[in-house]
Amino acid sequence: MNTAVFARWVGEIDRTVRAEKERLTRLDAAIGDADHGANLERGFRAVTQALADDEPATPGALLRLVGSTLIRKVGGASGPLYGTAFLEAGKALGETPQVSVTELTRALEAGLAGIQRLGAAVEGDKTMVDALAPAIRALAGAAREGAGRREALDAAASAAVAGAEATIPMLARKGRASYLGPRSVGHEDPGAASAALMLTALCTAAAASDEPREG
Amino acid sequence: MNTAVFARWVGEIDRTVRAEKERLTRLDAAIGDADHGANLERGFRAVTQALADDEPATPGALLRLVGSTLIRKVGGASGPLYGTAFLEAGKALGETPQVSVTELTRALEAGLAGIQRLGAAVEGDKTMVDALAPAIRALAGAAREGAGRREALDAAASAAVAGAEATIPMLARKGRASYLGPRSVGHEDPGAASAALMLTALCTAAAASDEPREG
Amino acid sequence: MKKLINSVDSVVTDALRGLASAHPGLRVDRESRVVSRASGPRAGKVGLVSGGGSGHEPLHAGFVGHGMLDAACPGEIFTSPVPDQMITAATAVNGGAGVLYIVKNYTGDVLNFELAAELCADEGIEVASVLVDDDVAVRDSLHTAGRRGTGATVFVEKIAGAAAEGGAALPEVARVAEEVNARSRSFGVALSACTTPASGRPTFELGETEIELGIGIHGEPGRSRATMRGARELVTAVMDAIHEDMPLSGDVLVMVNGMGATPLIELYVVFAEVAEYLSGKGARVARSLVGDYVTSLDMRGFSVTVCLLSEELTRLWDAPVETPALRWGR
Amino acid sequence: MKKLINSVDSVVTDALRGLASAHPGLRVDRESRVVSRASGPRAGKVGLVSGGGSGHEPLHAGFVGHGMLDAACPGEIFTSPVPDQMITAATAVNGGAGVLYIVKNYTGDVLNFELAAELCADEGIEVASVLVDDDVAVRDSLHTAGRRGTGATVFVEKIAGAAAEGGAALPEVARVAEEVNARSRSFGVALSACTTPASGRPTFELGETEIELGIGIHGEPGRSRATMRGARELVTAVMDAIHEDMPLSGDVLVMVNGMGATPLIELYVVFAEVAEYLSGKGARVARSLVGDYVTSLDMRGFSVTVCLLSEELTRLWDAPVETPALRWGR
Ligand SMILES: Nc1ncnc2c1ncn2[C@@H]1O[C@H](COP(=O)(O)OP(=O)(O)O)[C@@H](O)[C@H]1O
Ligand SMILES: Nc1ncnc2c1ncn2[C@@H]1O[C@H](COP(=O)(O)OP(=O)(O)O)[C@@H](O)[C@H]1O
Ligand SMILES: [Mg+2]
Ligand SMILES: [Mg+2]
Ligand SMILES: [Mg+2]
Ligand SMILES: [Mg+2]
Repeated sequence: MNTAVFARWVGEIDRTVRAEKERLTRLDAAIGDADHGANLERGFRAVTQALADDEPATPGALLRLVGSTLIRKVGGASGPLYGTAFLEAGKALGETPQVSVTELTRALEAGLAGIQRLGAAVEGDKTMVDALAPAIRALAGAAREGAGRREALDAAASAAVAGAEATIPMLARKGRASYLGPRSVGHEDPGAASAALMLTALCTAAAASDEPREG
Repeated sequence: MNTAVFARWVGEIDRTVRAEKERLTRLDAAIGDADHGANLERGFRAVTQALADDEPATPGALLRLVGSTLIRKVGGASGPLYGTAFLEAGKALGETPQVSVTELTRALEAGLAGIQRLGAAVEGDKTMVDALAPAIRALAGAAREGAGRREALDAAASAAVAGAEATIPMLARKGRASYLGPRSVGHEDPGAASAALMLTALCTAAAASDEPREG
Repeated sequence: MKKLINSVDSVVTDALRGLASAHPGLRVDRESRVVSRASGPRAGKVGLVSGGGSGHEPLHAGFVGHGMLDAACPGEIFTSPVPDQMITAATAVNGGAGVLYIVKNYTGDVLNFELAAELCADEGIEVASVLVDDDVAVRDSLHTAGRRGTGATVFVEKIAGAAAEGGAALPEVARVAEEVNARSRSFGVALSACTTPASGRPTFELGETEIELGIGIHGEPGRSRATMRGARELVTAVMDAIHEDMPLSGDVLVMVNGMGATPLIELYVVFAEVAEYLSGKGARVARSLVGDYVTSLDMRGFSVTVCLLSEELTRLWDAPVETPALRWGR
Repeated sequence: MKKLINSVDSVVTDALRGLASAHPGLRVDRESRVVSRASGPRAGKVGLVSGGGSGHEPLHAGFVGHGMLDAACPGEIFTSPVPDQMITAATAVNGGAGVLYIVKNYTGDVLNFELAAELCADEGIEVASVLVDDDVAVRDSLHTAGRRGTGATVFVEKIAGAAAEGGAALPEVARVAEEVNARSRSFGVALSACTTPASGRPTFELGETEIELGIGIHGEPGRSRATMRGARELVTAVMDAIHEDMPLSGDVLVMVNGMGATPLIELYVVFAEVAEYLSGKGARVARSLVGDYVTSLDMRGFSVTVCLLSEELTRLWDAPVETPALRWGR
């Protein structure tokens, strides 16, 4: 996947985050403070602006710009967490112009590691980690079994969506939702939901890039 | 009418004010500040207490005690106004032990004069005056035509009730309702309503005293 | 109706208990319902007394202290206090230089303070009274109750208080108080009505986009109903009403006052627009207050009060004040 | 949703405009969203910086000034600020004696301040951080986000501010701040939820007789739902939760804090009961605050914060302070 695919990915995240803003905010209102939708919308608006201002040459540079922009513009818990994730992923990619599924997997693993270093959340704590971790495992697994990029990304996205839904019965141990104790049970974690959106966006972007270009 | 009848009257006002508290408050909420019911309830609770503490010997003394108690306990516009009215009426009665309809009329006229001296309201300003003035005229008229006490008081009460209802279309020129300007139209004035209650209470008290005592 | 109270009848006395334990600088007489300075009267100083219905906190008890009021008489909620309170207060604060009653122009307040003033005179206490009537929402006329006293009360109490603290004689303190009132105008807006404990329901109902323009401080409906709009537009309507009545120019003292349930962040948004409006008129915000000073229980909304400053008034405004709700210089 | 705003996106910047025109003592940088003292940094004085989501006014910008904060970083509503703001603030207030970050314990605030502190270190600014986590409604554990920082933030900012103003070095100021936090506990109650401009609807719905016990300051639901009761009973529940966690005795500093839409008269009723509860435990209200200090937009309700005073803390509490929201001694 080249820089254009990653640019498409970010554009797709920007689009879906705006489309799903209400839902993310509603999820956050139930067990948080009702700003997750607004936070991500603000963040990816800034990201889109940043990508327009200087077009990064490589996928790695692009993801690093996404990360630093999110850290600078979002705030809250998700800002530093998603920001660090994109930053670390970008660092992992270095300056390679073309990213294989295996490289992508390693990059996302680095991103997840960054999130866990900062937030100390493990799977089952009812956070974005519960969507990201299974997604990355699925991606790695599919790659190992020699699946094509398309199936690998589909597997990752489905795993992320399933992981997000799996947060519903969980009792939150990290983030604001943890203040609710038992009352956090029965609600989907907003960050897990947005993480699922991002991986779905990656599929969409990659698929779109597969389509034969006109001319 | 002897002191007992006036004591009965005050007791009857206390009862009806408590019974009608909600309505008076609702009327005051519409064009005032929603406290007229509470004000009068507080006032006549104190009056009942005062009458229990020292039993005044004459109708005049009783009304003066009612007046001073209302002034001391009610506050708001209605406190000084009703208080002064009872005070002036009591003064007009002097120390006579028995009060004729004519004497009562003069006393009430003195009371109304006190209200108008203090509040400078004239008929048509949408105040208690619009219930009291026609009531006293009716009382005087009935007396002049030699009507019995019973009919005279009935006439006064009906005139007061009619006078209160007549405030509905009026535009308020005195009291809080005047702040509403045209928006005060279409609502009954709470003070006019409470004044009508008081004159109705007078009828009831007098009627009760007419009934043949057992034994 | 959910309220943090023990019972409808005990709200005022319970609040006075809290006031007493929160503010050692105040003497709170719950029996006669008078709040005065713990330090007592100062010989030769004019005593300042105000009062009115409760539900407008911090007005008036929150303004008792050095440089402002000597005593406040809290009535029942939205009900003016009774003459007994005012007489007790006057007696308690009289330092021999006489007492000034600061009265908001409402029939009830006026009548009760009048009766009190008469009785004080009988008892040989020299009393002067000043009426505050700054609310431009009310069309004034000889035949009506006149304009309501609202936000300007804070300005009058602070500035007259400074004059009295400075040793001015009763006529002079009264003159200053009247001048502040004469140079001040207010206008209020409600986003929602308030609920008195006694009635238990809102004094009026507003739809999702309805507001009341020209409200007073007793939950009464305003001059007219309008549809909600952005802060800037709303402020323009409010300030136009004030400017129309008293052309705005020069150095002004401005208060953007919350009605009791308005978030402070919104009051600052309003203040920003008020400041821009004023500079548009060539006036300058020389002094200001932003917050809840003259409230109406749990009403949502705000009022703006503007006072055209003079050098004298600015100096008196800046003088030290030490009360629960207003404090600087000491 | 009726709010006094121009647009959902401009609330914070519009409010900052208002803050700037209302308080000449503040320098308001709307570009980088930093509010600092107009007087600038003082050489050799430790700089105090705090910040957090907006919607809690007067926290934090209302506490910038002599004897308290040097700068505040307002984030979006209920969203912690970003590292850039915190770095700009630290740079602006650094008088060469280092900077203390006062951080309310929320994942977002903690992470952003951490990132900022790292970057400050890279730039050679000595930064220490203190976490405020006083809310006993949250059951603490190693595996959770820990307790929320709420009312005690005001105590920490005031007392650490006095220490810094007095010339204490960074480690000493941090020590005092940590001690205040260690000696303080809070518990909050909501009668109604708040509505963020972004979401436009209340963060939760309460019935006519329902309340939330143990709420935080971001409109999140509390520890449990309960039925409304009288002020005394309610206060007993609140104070029991605090007393259970930190036995109350000796001289205490108490704050009865309104959540943003609670009438002051009700807060005084609550304070009366809090004072009685404390004396029942043999504790004494030595110092107190009653009013809106750490709010949650238009939430109706209150929180109580108690700090066990020492002679040192009392002296620092009494030291002069001059900020928009807290002022005495000058
Ligand atoms: N310690 C943590 N580790 C990983 N993710 C976290 C952590 N704390 C919070 N999150 C994620 O952040 C999301 C909330 O983000 P957001 O609402 O934007 O920030 P805030 O909670 O500061 O308002 C949560 O739903 C959760 O998925
Ligand atoms: N100037 C006046 N003259 C006569 N009656 C008046 C005057 N002002 C007010 N009132 C009467 O007082 C009533 C209101 O009484 P109340 O609600 O107890 O006092 P307040 O208006 O101070 O709350 C009005 O309905 C009106 O009838
Ligand atoms: Mg959130
Ligand atoms: Mg009334
Ligand atoms: Mg009244
Ligand atoms: Mg947030």
